[in-house]
Amino acid sequence: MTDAAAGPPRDPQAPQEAQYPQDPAAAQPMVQLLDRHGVRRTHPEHEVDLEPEELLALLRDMVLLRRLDTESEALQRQGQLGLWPGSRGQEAAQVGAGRATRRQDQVFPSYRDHGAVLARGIDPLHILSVFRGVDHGGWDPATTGMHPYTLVIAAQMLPAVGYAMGVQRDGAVGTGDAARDSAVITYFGDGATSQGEAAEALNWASVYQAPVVFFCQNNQWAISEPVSRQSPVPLHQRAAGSGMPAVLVDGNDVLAVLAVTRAAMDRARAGGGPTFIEAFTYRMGAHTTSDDPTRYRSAAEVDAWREKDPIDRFRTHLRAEGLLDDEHEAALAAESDAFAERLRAGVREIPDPDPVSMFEHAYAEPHPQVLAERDEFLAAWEQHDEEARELAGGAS
Amino acid sequence: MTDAAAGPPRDPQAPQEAQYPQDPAAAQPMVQLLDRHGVRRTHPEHEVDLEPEELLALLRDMVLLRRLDTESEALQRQGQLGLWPGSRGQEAAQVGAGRATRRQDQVFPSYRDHGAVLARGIDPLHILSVFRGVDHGGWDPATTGMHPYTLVIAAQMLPAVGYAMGVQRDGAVGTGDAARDSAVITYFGDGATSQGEAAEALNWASVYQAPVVFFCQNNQWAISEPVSRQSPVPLHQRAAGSGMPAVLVDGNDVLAVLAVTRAAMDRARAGGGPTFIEAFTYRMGAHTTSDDPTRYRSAAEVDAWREKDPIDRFRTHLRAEGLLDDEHEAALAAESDAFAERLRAGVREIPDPDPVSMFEHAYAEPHPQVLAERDEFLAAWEQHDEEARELAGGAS
Amino acid sequence: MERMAIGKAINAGLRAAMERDPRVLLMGEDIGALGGVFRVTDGLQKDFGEDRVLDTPLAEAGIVGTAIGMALRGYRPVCEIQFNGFVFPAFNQITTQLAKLRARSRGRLSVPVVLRIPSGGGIGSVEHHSESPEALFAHTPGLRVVTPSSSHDAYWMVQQSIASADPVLFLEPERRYWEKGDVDVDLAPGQVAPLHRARVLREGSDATLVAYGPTVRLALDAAAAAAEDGTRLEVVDLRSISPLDVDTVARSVRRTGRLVVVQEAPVFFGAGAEIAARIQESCFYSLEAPVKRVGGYHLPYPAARVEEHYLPTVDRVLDAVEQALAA
Amino acid sequence: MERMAIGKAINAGLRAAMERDPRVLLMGEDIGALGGVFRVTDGLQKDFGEDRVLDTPLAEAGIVGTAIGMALRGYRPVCEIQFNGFVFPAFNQITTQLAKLRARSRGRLSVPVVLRIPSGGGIGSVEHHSESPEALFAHTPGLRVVTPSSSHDAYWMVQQSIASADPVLFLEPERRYWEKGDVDVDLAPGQVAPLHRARVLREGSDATLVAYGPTVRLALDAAAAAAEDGTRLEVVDLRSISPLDVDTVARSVRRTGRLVVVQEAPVFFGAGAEIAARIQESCFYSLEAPVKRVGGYHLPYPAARVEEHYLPTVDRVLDAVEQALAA
Ligand SMILES: Cc1ncc(C[n+]2csc(CCOP(=O)(O)OP(=O)(O)O)c2C)c(N)n1
Ligand SMILES: Cc1ncc(C[n+]2csc(CCOP(=O)(O)OP(=O)(O)O)c2C)c(N)n1
Ligand SMILES: [Mg+2]
Ligand SMILES: [Mg+2]
Repeated sequence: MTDAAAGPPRDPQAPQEAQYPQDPAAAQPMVQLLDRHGVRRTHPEHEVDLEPEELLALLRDMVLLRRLDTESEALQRQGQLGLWPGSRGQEAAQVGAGRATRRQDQVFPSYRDHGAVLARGIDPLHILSVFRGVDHGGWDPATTGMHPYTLVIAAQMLPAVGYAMGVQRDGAVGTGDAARDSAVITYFGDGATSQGEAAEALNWASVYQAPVVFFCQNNQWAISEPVSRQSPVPLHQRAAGSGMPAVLVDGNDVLAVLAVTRAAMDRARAGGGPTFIEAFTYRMGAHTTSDDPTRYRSAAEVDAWREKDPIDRFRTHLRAEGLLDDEHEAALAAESDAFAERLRAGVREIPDPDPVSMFEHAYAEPHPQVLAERDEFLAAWEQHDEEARELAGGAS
Repeated sequence: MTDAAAGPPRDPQAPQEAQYPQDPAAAQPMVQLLDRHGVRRTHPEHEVDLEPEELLALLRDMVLLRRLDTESEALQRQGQLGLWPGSRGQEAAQVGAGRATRRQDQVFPSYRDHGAVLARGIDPLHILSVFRGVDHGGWDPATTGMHPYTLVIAAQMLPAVGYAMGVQRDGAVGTGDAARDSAVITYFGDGATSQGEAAEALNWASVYQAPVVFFCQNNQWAISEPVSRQSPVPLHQRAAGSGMPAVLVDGNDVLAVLAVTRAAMDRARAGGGPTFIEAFTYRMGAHTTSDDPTRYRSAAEVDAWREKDPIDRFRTHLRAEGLLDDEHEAALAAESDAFAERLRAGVREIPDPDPVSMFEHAYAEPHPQVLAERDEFLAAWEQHDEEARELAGGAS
Repeated sequence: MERMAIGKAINAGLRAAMERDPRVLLMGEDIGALGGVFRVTDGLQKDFGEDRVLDTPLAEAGIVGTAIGMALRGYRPVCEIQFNGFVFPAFNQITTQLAKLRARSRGRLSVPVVLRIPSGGGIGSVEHHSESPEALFAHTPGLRVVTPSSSHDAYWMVQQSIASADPVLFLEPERRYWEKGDVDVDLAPGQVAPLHRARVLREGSDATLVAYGPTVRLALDAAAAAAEDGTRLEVVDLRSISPLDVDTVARSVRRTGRLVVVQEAPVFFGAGAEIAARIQESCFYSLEAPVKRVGGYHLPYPAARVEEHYLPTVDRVLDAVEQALAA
Repeated sequence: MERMAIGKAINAGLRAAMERDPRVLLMGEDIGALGGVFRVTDGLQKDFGEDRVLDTPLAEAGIVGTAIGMALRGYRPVCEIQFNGFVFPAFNQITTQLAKLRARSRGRLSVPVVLRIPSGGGIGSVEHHSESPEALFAHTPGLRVVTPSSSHDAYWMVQQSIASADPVLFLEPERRYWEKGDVDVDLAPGQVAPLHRARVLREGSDATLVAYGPTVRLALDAAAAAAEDGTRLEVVDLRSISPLDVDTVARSVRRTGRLVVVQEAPVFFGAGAEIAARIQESCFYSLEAPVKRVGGYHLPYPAARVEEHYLPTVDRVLDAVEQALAA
């Protein structure tokens, strides 16, 4: 054990030194509870104390999340999905933050935050239905506390702040009642921090002291652009522009992410206002299945990050602590296989939407032009359907 | 003389302490070269050394700028102008910054920066023509190095950055040739710092190290909203979000503003990149002639700031230094009267625009729909003109 | 029956909605102590407090974006955009979020946000204060767009907009804020005309004038002038731009055979185009002359000293009527 | 004559413009090493350097706003907006600055910026990738809006857009990027068709189909199908939305007496409305049937698995033609 009072132990090869070369002095030290070799460190401010089952649950979440990624990529190749934005490499960030929310909290994700979705207990087939092109929304936001994915970069952030202002007005912060006090968390990427709306969101949250946590997954890339193209300084410094406290956390360390996010959510629920979290991580796969990362980044870079794989790190830790054994691994592998099987079978069974359903939800109340268009559509569809049937009949 | 090494002399009643109560520790000390009693202080970093004529020219600029304000308000009351956004109280900020530009520099103002316009040698009647409703643009931007006023809050900032990126590409920075090295300065208010575009502009400038100076006049109010509504922290901290150096300067101290802005422009011209300047000042008048500030701020507040009047302060200083005497004051008063007389006479002579001219500049190249509309307009106009003349003829 | 100016009527309508429903709240720049630049929210912060009447930071994307979030939490935010030319920073939130959240979530999310925008010109203002952006919103599926032309409609339509489960763009005819009219404040909900129903304000048999918002008064003036020459014009106030009450317009055109649409926005790609396209289709055999459009030119709104030449006038409306009658 | 896909033709056009004029530069997200998500800028950063092909921060207002500044300094920036649904964060810069700077300065400022936007749907994509925002830009005075439908036009029109002193929205038909066609790269400037001239692609006497961008191919397919039944359809490719070459369309309609406009954007307040309004006016006595419009519905663009039902199809075009012929 190192001396906590002396500050966090610094691994000389810790990624922050390697990754913020532009202005290392400006970067705050990165919170780590597991060093890159999986050795548990303590931290003077950020700690978690988990039961063995809780630790194993984190591993399970990460393993299933990775499996979701692997299966979905395969499903995309088979034409079952139109597109897949992978989360490989970001499992610790997404699972750690996901596990920091409570039932009554509200989550505003981006489009790659599958771990955040799973953490809300949502059936992953809802995610697949979005990327299969069946649906823009997926799960039910009302019952899950999970807003739909937002594809317009940074556009979910201001609504998240507004939602948090609503929470404030409902008196659901600072009551001390753990089942009532609520917070909002919004996920976004490194690229998103360049959008004006992101800056507005940080500022509003700060002005109104809204109970919202800004969870930035700095995965080093916005499609083909490195984070240095977005900002000359570490991203957690964005928060300084509106005086918001910010934390830099090792995004490949699930314990550190959980600790930091929990603390920020607790602070928000208690009425302490917003926090910015930069989770320093890496997108190990392509941006999406449409992307070709070999055009813009080196295999060496990817290899270097593979060394920091968040699942391997955590697994090593659990093994070293004697919490994980072969039997447990086997059970987890079986669970993962069953999970994958469900995905593969389930995705094929997602029914195609009824075309006429597109007319149903544009407006809550009738819009005569839409109604007229629906009638036209139906008439034409029936007619051409009939023609098609006749044609088919004639041919048979 | 105080000891420069000990840092800038601190007046215990200096405005920054009174005005950033939310987080005084976060505010950097405000650069001052004249204390509020007009006593010259030195500053370890920011200095100017001006000839007596240069000092007197600054006074003259400020006096004429204030006169422009007084006359324009009167002209608006008389119906000669549609609207007037006054600059009273901000003379030191605008004149100090205005005098820091060189011929080859480019200025992107907001809509209240009359001092910046005068500093470019532009006839103030051009400003009046905008607020008379004759013209949206006023002066010739090509020959004056002065972009038109921008009324959409913060919208001039990104174009200013782009212009500076053009300057970079022209190789007009860092050559060491004083007649060639160029920079851009953009003016905006405290309210403008809340706009997403403002944040984008700061970030872009920082990413590309563009030669641009962001000159924020924090006049404490955005119409009826105090600066605390825009930001929980001092505005110069906005720059921290993109790692840009920032300076807080007493905006009612013309020497300090000149020193700080000159240094920033020099740095930009030399290739040192962008700077954010917060000029801490006060809008002594209404937002515009349409505004009623008694609805939202106290007379006591205005009175307190009147004590800090930038012109009085500078005048006291010049008197104390023996640079200003009654004779010079009389000459200045006469110049100011003549200036006012020119404004009054000139504004009435600004010709109303030829209505058909509105069709001339929407497009550089012909647009058939616009041409057709112009023809229709002309035909109808001639017809109705004729009718009106006949009517008038019949009646006479 | 109470007599009040249009601006006051909106104020009274907001007050009534806020009294009725504690979830209604107002957001915008300078809407608190100042009461808004047009004083439309005058006195409301004093009476309902800063938690329900929010002076916001100067950021329109922020206003609309956070209003969406509040609506998702169950509130009914009414946002004031200070002037028509300043809605554009919020365009991304309006088009990609506000307009789509219901469809995107298959009806599971409601975003009952009202955006109040002073609209149109004619007040001798500086740039960006005189525009008529309705077509941009009408072309955006998921939004509703309405505009009152009288105090009575202003009072009721703002309340109906707030009550709507869909997002509504509520365009306020800037140069009519001070025009007074009678408001029947005592109507029962069922007695108020439906929000999206057009209204025939004046009957006539020779031609139909369709107008909305600030041009309704102009159309009525033109009809009065034409009457002096014996031409009887029917005047229809659209009241709603999306949806469009085409039936009411078509019924009128079937009787008059002639149609002139009057708007302040540029004619090119404006509301008149949609109306003309629909009427030439639904009234093909009744139309005795092509549908005419009178409106702004395809130019950025000009400086105040020429705006009278840019905006439609009684003369221009009557010229179009004359052409329609001559065809 | 060279054979290339539309995307490649744009790439070649950009290259030609950059070689000709050192002031031409490209800005956008992922346009450098990646060559853009559609590879339209492939290889250009390698050949022209990072100073002329800028990978920008992820901020569309930033892209357009700084492009304006560069244009003011004498450069000719060509911006890529990655997808149609992502142009909205830049809307304020486009409408209040880009479109107006010339008018505002009485012609003293020029902002020759080109915004390239992949437009339209049909590629099975996720949300916000399939929209057709042309009407919003066409209604904004000060902008020009064009869209090529063939490789030849793509190659030349992008160069003409860059050469224009006015800002041009250059909409690229997303689902046609890979369609190949012949490009006559050796034309002298005077031989290239004017940027804003519509073109009759197929002659016919029974009815006119007007289309632009991605629907041109559809109109041609519909005309081919109709020909099998003996119906001769004329097909006009608009090429330019603002300005509109109404004369070419009117000339055709005067001969055929019937008009169907085909677009991907929602019909309500779309380009078809403006065309219908103008044609019913200029061809009132030649029209034998009302102008028909076929296009997207007034709904947020739906999920990929239903988009084929949202987009106009040959069947829907032929239905409209049939109705026009029956009238
Ligand atoms: C407003 C907007 N502009 C452009 C895009 C296209 N786009 C999709 S993802 C992406 C990169 C996002 O990078 P980042 O924010 O770092 O998130 P990550 O993909 O790394 O999770 C871009 C440019 C978009 N979706 N929205
Ligand atoms: C985008 C936009 N929103 C709203 C307005 C209306 N408006 C004009 S001035 C102003 C306040 C500006 O405050 P600040 O930036 O501090 O500048 P100051 O007027 O104090 O010089 C507002 C809200 C505007 N012009 N542009
Ligand atoms: Mg990223
Ligand atoms: Mg201010």
